[in-house]
Amino acid sequence: MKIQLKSTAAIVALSSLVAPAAMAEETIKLGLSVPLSGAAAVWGKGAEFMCETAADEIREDGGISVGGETYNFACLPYDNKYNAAEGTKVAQALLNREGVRYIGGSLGTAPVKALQSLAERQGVLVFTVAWGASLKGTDHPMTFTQMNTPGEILPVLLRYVAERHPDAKSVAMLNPNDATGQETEALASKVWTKNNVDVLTSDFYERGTTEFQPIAARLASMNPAMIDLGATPPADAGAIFKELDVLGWDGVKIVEVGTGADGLKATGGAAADGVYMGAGVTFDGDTVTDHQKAVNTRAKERIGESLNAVQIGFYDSLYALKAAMEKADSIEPEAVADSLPRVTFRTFYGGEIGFYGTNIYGRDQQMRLPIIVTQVRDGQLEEVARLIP
Amino acid sequence: MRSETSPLLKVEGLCRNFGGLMAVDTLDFDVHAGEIFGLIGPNGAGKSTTFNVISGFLPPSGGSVRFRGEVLPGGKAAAASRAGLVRTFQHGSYVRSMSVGDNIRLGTVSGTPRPERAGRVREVAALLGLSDKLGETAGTLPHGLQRLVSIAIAIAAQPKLLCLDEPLTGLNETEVGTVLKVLDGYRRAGDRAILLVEHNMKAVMTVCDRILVLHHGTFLATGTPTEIRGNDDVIHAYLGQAHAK
Amino acid sequence: MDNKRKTVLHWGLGGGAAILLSLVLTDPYLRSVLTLMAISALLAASLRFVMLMGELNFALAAFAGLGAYAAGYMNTALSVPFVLALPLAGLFTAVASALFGAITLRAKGPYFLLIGFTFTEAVRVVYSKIPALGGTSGMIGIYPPLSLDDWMAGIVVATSVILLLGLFAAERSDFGRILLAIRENENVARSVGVNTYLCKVIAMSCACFVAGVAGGLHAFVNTVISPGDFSYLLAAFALAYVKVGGENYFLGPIVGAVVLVALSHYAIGLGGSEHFLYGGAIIVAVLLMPSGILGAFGKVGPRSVETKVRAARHAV
Amino acid sequence: MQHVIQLGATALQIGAVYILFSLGLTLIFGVMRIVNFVHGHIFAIAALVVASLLPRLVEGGFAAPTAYVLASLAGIGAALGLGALIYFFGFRHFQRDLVGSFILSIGFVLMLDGVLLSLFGGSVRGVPEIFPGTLSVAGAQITMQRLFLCAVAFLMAAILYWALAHTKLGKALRAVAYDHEAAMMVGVPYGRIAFLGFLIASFLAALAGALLAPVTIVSPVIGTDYLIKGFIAVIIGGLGSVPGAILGSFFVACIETVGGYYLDSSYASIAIFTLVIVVLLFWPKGVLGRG
Repeated sequence: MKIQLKSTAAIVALSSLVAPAAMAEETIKLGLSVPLSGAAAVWGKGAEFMCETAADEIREDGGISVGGETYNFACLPYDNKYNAAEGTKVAQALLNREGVRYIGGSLGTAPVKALQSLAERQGVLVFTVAWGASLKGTDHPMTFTQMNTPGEILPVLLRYVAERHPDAKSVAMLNPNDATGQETEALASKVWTKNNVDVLTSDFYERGTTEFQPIAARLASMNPAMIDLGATPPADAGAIFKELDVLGWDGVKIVEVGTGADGLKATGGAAADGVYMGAGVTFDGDTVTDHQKAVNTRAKERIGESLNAVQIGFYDSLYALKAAMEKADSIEPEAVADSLPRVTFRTFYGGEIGFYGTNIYGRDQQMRLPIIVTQVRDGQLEEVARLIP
Repeated sequence: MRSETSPLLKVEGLCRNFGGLMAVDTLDFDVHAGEIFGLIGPNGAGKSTTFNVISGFLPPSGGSVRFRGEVLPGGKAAAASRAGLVRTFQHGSYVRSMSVGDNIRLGTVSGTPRPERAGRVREVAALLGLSDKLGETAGTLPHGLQRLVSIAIAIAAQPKLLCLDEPLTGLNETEVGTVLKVLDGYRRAGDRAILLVEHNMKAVMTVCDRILVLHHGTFLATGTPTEIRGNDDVIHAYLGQAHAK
Repeated sequence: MDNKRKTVLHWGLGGGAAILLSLVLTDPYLRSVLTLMAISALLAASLRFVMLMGELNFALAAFAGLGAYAAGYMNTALSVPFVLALPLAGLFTAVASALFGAITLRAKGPYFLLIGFTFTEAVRVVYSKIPALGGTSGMIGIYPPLSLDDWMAGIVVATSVILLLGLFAAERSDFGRILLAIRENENVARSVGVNTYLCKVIAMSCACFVAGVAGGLHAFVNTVISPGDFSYLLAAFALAYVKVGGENYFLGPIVGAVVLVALSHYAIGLGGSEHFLYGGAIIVAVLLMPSGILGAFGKVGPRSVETKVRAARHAV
Repeated sequence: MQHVIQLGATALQIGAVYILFSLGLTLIFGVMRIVNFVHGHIFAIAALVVASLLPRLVEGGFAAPTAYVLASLAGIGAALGLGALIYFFGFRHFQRDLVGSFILSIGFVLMLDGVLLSLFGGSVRGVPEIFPGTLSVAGAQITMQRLFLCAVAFLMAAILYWALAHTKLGKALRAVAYDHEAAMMVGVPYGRIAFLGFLIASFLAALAGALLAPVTIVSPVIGTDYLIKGFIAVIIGGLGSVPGAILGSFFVACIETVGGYYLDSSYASIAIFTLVIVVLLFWPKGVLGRG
């Protein structure tokens, strides 16, 4: 016990030493709570990259001017390992050790819940891409969502698909057995029914699964006109479509919250053709700006794949914060949170947007991002419809 | 005199086979209070199997083991021990990493009330001459003392029938003398007995009251050491080999 | 007697100082680190308790999870107050682990270890399938009473000290001697009338009571729990605490927990490199300090011989 | 009927990989009495090397099958190198020490998690098709690639089975697994045999990785899924038993396939775990485990 005490004292002293030295006064630290290890590490790494990209751009543009002073952002990415316990550790480290007062972005429903409960007590402003509906609403006045969630995407996407394929009247659904999967499934089955499509089955599978043959066999045996893989990550979805292809199933393919074509093509090959996605971002075609292309090229070098909507959220949040801080002329989180719903800012997707969501969530906490319906055609992701809500 | 009291241990028609091999075949014998009963036989005669079945470490294939009038449930070592039948093992039955005192205390945990355990440990240690070794780690003691610790654990459990599996192996003559003296003293308490499996013929012949000879899992002969020494079958099967050496 | 008094003195000083530290620390971050150290030490001590009888309880993560979910469910759905929910969570876990042990302790060594590993992963899937437990996104709002908020670090540390004291007493008792005998020579224990199977189940159950309470504390401290919190890594880390601290010493898991938790808090700022650093620490500790930090610093005591004996046995 | 054939074919294909994987686990346990959690990472590194080299080789002008063989050789080589490193700097000192070797393997697992992630990145890699085409058996569809995978897996299992019974090394491995002290007494060089056993086991895992790379999702965390399934297979079959590993692998593959087809796949994984407990109730040492 004596030893414990000594070590504790030593560690306590040590941890205060090793904490990065206080930065220059004009820096605003943005904490990021993202997975940097494990299966979702690539999302976290991309998020870190996008946060840094936006911070660099803002610095080069002359920073944020509040009260005559110029401030700049610095990104502090911490690994939340996609679970609540690590999320708590990250929250403690960011809020209580680093003294962070803004969360530039956070990923993963469970760790974000852990972060949110601590952040709200301390009046810290939180941006998140997490989809849990319970994270939003009037109970959480300091939380803002930096990405489209199923609530925004599904009604648009599914109506579009139903209209394009009027003969397809049945769907089989599959989702990963996690928070996003469960949220997506609950909403999607409602929306399909509303569009007069019959839901034949709605299954879940464990994340980390690598053998999709049995799953594909089950889906194909229902003989559905459409297969909706909901929140299934692109790589898993590709593998499933490939197995379905082998089994001879041919119908309308949807990955509702599919975020990118790279993973889909990597595992699905030609079987990925025709897949509709609701959160995909394309970097080919005429509408893509040079800026988008350049950032995406650098991202590919850094993280190995094309940017997706999750990661782009970590770019947009910085411009939103900049706008709100300048409008409020303050760097106090409460004041910034107050002015956020009333500002517009330049999004990575192009154009000036603001916040909305009072109808659904009771307050304007959702970025008014365009909902882009994309489809894989001849191995390329193409934008087939864009709707700005 | 012996036939007047009922036997402490009565083994009737005991059988144990391993697959097709009959290790012990319809064995009968009894052990009475106050005696040291030797169980001998050449290697592979079935001594260990008999020992294991009696002490509940192996269930019997047939027959029964009656102890103090009650039939012991087969294959329940702890139950046999609590009934008063405690055994040791051939290859050191003590815990290497524990002190001698803690080792002996192990023997007291299931039968002695907690307040009396410490006293019992000291008593047994004194009996076996281990009093000044109580604090030492058993694994670091010389071999002879380790054997004594094994016996001490068993004695601490206050058995009515103490079953010793080759307790003298590897001991020098002085140590053998100590152990034999302890065994002799233990038997003298009257209501207790010792069942001894041992290779050291000289010791067996000195200390045992009666001896049973096993050969290929079956009964060969029984009697006092003098009777056994003069038994032609035994000399032929067993002692003959020993004498030839 | 002198030894006993010294032990009592050590516990009084050490435990008292730890509790005092938890009360005087005002920095919320350091307090959170201290509570995590205390909970981790509990888990590691629980793991080591089962190791006394020679088994690796890799189901530890599952039982910590059961404790956390039991405490969380009682608190959020049944409004059981904090002071009651905590011991009840421990009891629930103890009963569940006794059932689990009754089945699995018929197997030994690697079987017991691996079955614990798979059980952990299975239980996680089960949580995610129960909406009442919050599914995969986890259970939120597990708050201790507001009046206790400032005292939580003290409560966690005090509870840990009490439970550790309980484990210490059990280890030094005849029951502890039986467990050690079971590990090294189960036949000896059986030969003196000990029902070793029952003892194993009881030991497992006691250890898991501690793990269950630790899980409950985890739930109340974090206020949010998710199935991902209780993956096999939790048991792996607990094992690391035990091994790095020194498995032959009662203080081993505590020292290991303090050192490694501090290290992991430092490493958390390194992003994805945390695993690298953590794994490296374990490898170095295991290869260069086989009897842990305490062993390396040459702590002398009756147990130091054990290491030598064990090493000798493995060399054969 | 078509369902039954399709399910049977699927179970056979999945089982084939589990066999390769769990044979290695059971071999290492048999010879060294250690539980090797690094096995999954040895598997993963082979798959990762194949997945990252293959596209480059194909782009470099090699024909797909040639490129695949080259990439596989590199992958297996890398995995064997890793295996040898881990053996020499780690497990060599922890033979027959279940707890010590286990914690060491956890240390390696954590470290390799970090290493693989930083070497290969977290993103998923696509592997071009090597053997195009599908085979239709009574209405059931099997891709040529899977068929190839299956054939190699069974061939390797058969070779191992034969080699254990008939070659000098195989006999030595079995002798060591059965009673290492007795084996050493009759002159079996334990240290060398243990190392060879470890390498053979690593080779099997690496081969499984190389075979799976073209048909599955290759990411740095791919090993864990197989590790869990592999452990379940060897618990069911009995640690250290080669026929046990084969039996257990099929058992897991069948439940996964049938359960995934009739239930939903996350319930199938709960079913697998439940069945392990049931098996353990009746056979505490696995169905074919020894005492």
